[in-house]
Amino acid sequence: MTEMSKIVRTITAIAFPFAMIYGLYVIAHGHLTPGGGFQGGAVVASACAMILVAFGSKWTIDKIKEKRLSVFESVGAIAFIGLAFFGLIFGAVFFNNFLVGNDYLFGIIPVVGSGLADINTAGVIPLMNFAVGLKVIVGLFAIVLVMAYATTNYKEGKK
Amino acid sequence: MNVPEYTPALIVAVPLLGAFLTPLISRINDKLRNIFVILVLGLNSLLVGLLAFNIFTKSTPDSPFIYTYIFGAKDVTLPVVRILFEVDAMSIFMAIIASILVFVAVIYSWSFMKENTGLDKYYTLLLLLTAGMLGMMLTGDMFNFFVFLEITSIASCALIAFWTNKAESVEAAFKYIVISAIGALFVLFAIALLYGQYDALNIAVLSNAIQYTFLDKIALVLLIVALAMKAGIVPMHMWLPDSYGRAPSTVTLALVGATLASLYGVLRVIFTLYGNILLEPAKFDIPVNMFIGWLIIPLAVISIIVGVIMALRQTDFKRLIAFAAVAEIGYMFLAIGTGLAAMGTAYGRTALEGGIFHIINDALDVGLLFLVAGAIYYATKEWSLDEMGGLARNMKYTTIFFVIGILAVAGMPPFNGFASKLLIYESTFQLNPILAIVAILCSILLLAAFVKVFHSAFMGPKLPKFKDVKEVPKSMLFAMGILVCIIIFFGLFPNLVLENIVRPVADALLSNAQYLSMVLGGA
Amino acid sequence: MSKRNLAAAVFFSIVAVVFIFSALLMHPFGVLDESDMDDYVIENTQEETGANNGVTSVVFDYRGFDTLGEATVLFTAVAAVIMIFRRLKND
Amino acid sequence: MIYNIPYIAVVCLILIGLYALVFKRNLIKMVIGITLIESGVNLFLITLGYRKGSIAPIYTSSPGGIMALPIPQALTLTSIVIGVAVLALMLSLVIHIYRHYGTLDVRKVRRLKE
Repeated sequence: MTEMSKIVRTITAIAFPFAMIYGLYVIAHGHLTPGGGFQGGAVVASACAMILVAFGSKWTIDKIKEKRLSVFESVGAIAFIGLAFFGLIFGAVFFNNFLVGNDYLFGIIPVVGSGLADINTAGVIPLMNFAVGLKVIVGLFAIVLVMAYATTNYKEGKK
Repeated sequence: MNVPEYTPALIVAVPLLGAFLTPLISRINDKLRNIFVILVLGLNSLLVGLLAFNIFTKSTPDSPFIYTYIFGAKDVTLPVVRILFEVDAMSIFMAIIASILVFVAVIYSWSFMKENTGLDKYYTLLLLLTAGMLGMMLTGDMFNFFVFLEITSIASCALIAFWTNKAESVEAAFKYIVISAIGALFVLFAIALLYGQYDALNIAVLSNAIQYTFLDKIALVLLIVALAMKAGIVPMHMWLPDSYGRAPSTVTLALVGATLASLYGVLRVIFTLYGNILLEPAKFDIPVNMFIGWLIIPLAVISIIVGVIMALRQTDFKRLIAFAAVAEIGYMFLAIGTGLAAMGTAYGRTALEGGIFHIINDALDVGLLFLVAGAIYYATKEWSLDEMGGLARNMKYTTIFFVIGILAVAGMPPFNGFASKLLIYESTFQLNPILAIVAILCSILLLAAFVKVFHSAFMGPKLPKFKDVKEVPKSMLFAMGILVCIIIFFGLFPNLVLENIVRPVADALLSNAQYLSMVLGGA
Repeated sequence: MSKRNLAAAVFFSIVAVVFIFSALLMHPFGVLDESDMDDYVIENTQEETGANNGVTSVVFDYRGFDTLGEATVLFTAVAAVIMIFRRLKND
Repeated sequence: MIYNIPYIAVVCLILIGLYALVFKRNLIKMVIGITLIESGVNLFLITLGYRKGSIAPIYTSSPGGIMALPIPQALTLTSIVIGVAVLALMLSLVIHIYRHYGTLDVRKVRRLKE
């Protein structure tokens, strides 16, 4: 993908932080409002894809290599499966929600019924949301970036 | 000997964790990564072996032992919300096959794939494929089965396309992913139909609730069609020779496992999910089992015939073996169909035992042949049979392994294929003699096809261009040696295997009532 | 009409009939036959998982293993795409 | 049978996708067909979870009342992500096929025969 005009680049640079913040909000509030790691991750990844479209794949791949993205993705996946293993260690069962019920970290049980709840609830669910969110952001962006870079390189007659 | 109760979860989680760690480790050192992958798969095979030992010793003919593991909670709640792993003898039997195949493949890769780039992704995908296959085999939840089916198909599709500079590999991979995507979506639609009616996803719960309404019939047909398509039965078999023939040999070995995992899906759907209503009369007073059985048998026979005839015409080594694999899958389906059509009789059970025994024999024999083909490619860089000749002099061990492989595939006496094929012939003869005759004739023709290969590739004068051909490296010989040892062991003591492994598996498949009570009894 | 088209048409019409029948035979839209499993989730999501969002509690707690599989699928796809577009030796 | 219209819409979506898959000769159109089938199946899953007059299964400031089924929504989420993965893989294979063959016509992409 080649670079687009200056207007597009400026607008993208302005819009990018808003899209990013919105995506992070969706990830962080996954256990309270509609959304979660996948949805928020998709929002952030599309913000990154917007950058890619506006600034061109060569500029983007100079800023961030796909190898580094791949490492981040591994980290997200390991965090997720690690939380599952922590369930095995602390709660005796794989994928146990071992944090629920304690009183400090994400452990508060909300009042049954409707009502606004605290963000400090739901045990491991918010942590898993973050792990999955990281994975989805990096994963989707890596797919788009690699495909865009490969196709532009080809067009320049490198065959 | 007892294993920790979380072993089934570890069997899937260990290769997954290994796959997530592989990209990180391969940044340090390539050799370290290879050792790490072999260690992970070795640990995994060990876990599978321990669990298998546990299950086979605890199973008795009257009450097959089922290992249940609940994700996320200590006890089963009713209704069953959480995902359950339900590991019975059948699941663990297939898991043994898969882990043997992948373990051998990864040892073989050490030398075979050394020349390639992108090996970190190769090993990652191989581990993911293993996790997917094992997940399909151990899970007791329909939707979880679908998820692992997708992992398996995406990973194997990517591995088929590993040699991206070859147009044929990419084309084969595209065919495979289209077939897989359609199959998986059909499976998902069938799951949705069942979910919409019974509001359950657990196999045992669904099996308990199924009424055999019209929607259930549609779901059954969709599930069987989709999974049989992925197992490579004839009307939809064309992807199989393409992808088997164009993937690296190690990947082909893993693909054999993936195909057998789909076959396991067919067995699980028919015998467990729809197990409660198999003997009930459906349309025109024909019981359901006869219906499905006679639906499968013609397809199986056509698979055998097409596979053998196409194998006779091939000049490409790996495609020839791939068509032989189609024929072998036909034998398995023939046995399953016979077992269904004659359910409840003694020979129906024999057929089922023959079919189950043939699953592992086929995996080992066909796998060995693919490895031999890979070894020849490694030495000569040649797939076409017309170009080969006189290799026996330079590659002694490979030649011996090849001879063992073809005799085993064709079902010649001292090897393992004989025992299982004999059971299949025996039982199909009692159902319908023509079927048995066709099966025997095709087996002989298959031997003829392989004798042709043997003659043109290994016999004859030494060709000048293969003057410098050397025997393949030790790690590849060792990998083939593992398979040969198991083949010879199974061939020499078929009764031992039949008594201790195949019989519990057949018990597990046929005793549906126990499956339900074992899984749901704790609740 | 070529042979491929004919086969495709037969396949298409069989599948079409099957799917249309299943659509007509489904339970009426919005009126459920069974909902035990989901009612259990709705009733217990706050006590058992502490999450206010039922869907998230299913995704990450009750069916967390599915989500691991799903994350793995994405991981596989990324690995696959990077592998397919990797640089080959003779490039 | 007016109450079955959502299911009929699902089937229409699946059949359009299937039509594109089996009758179109362009690889990209085949990929679009698969994606359409997948959205049909996802729509079907979501449709199964609806109860008349229900609200979303979220307790945060909920007005109260019966809730829609949460599990089909979770399943759909999983299935969408799987669809994205398959789509990415298929498109990258199509790009490679175009590089090798110079065409997207399925009749010409046929080096593998017999």
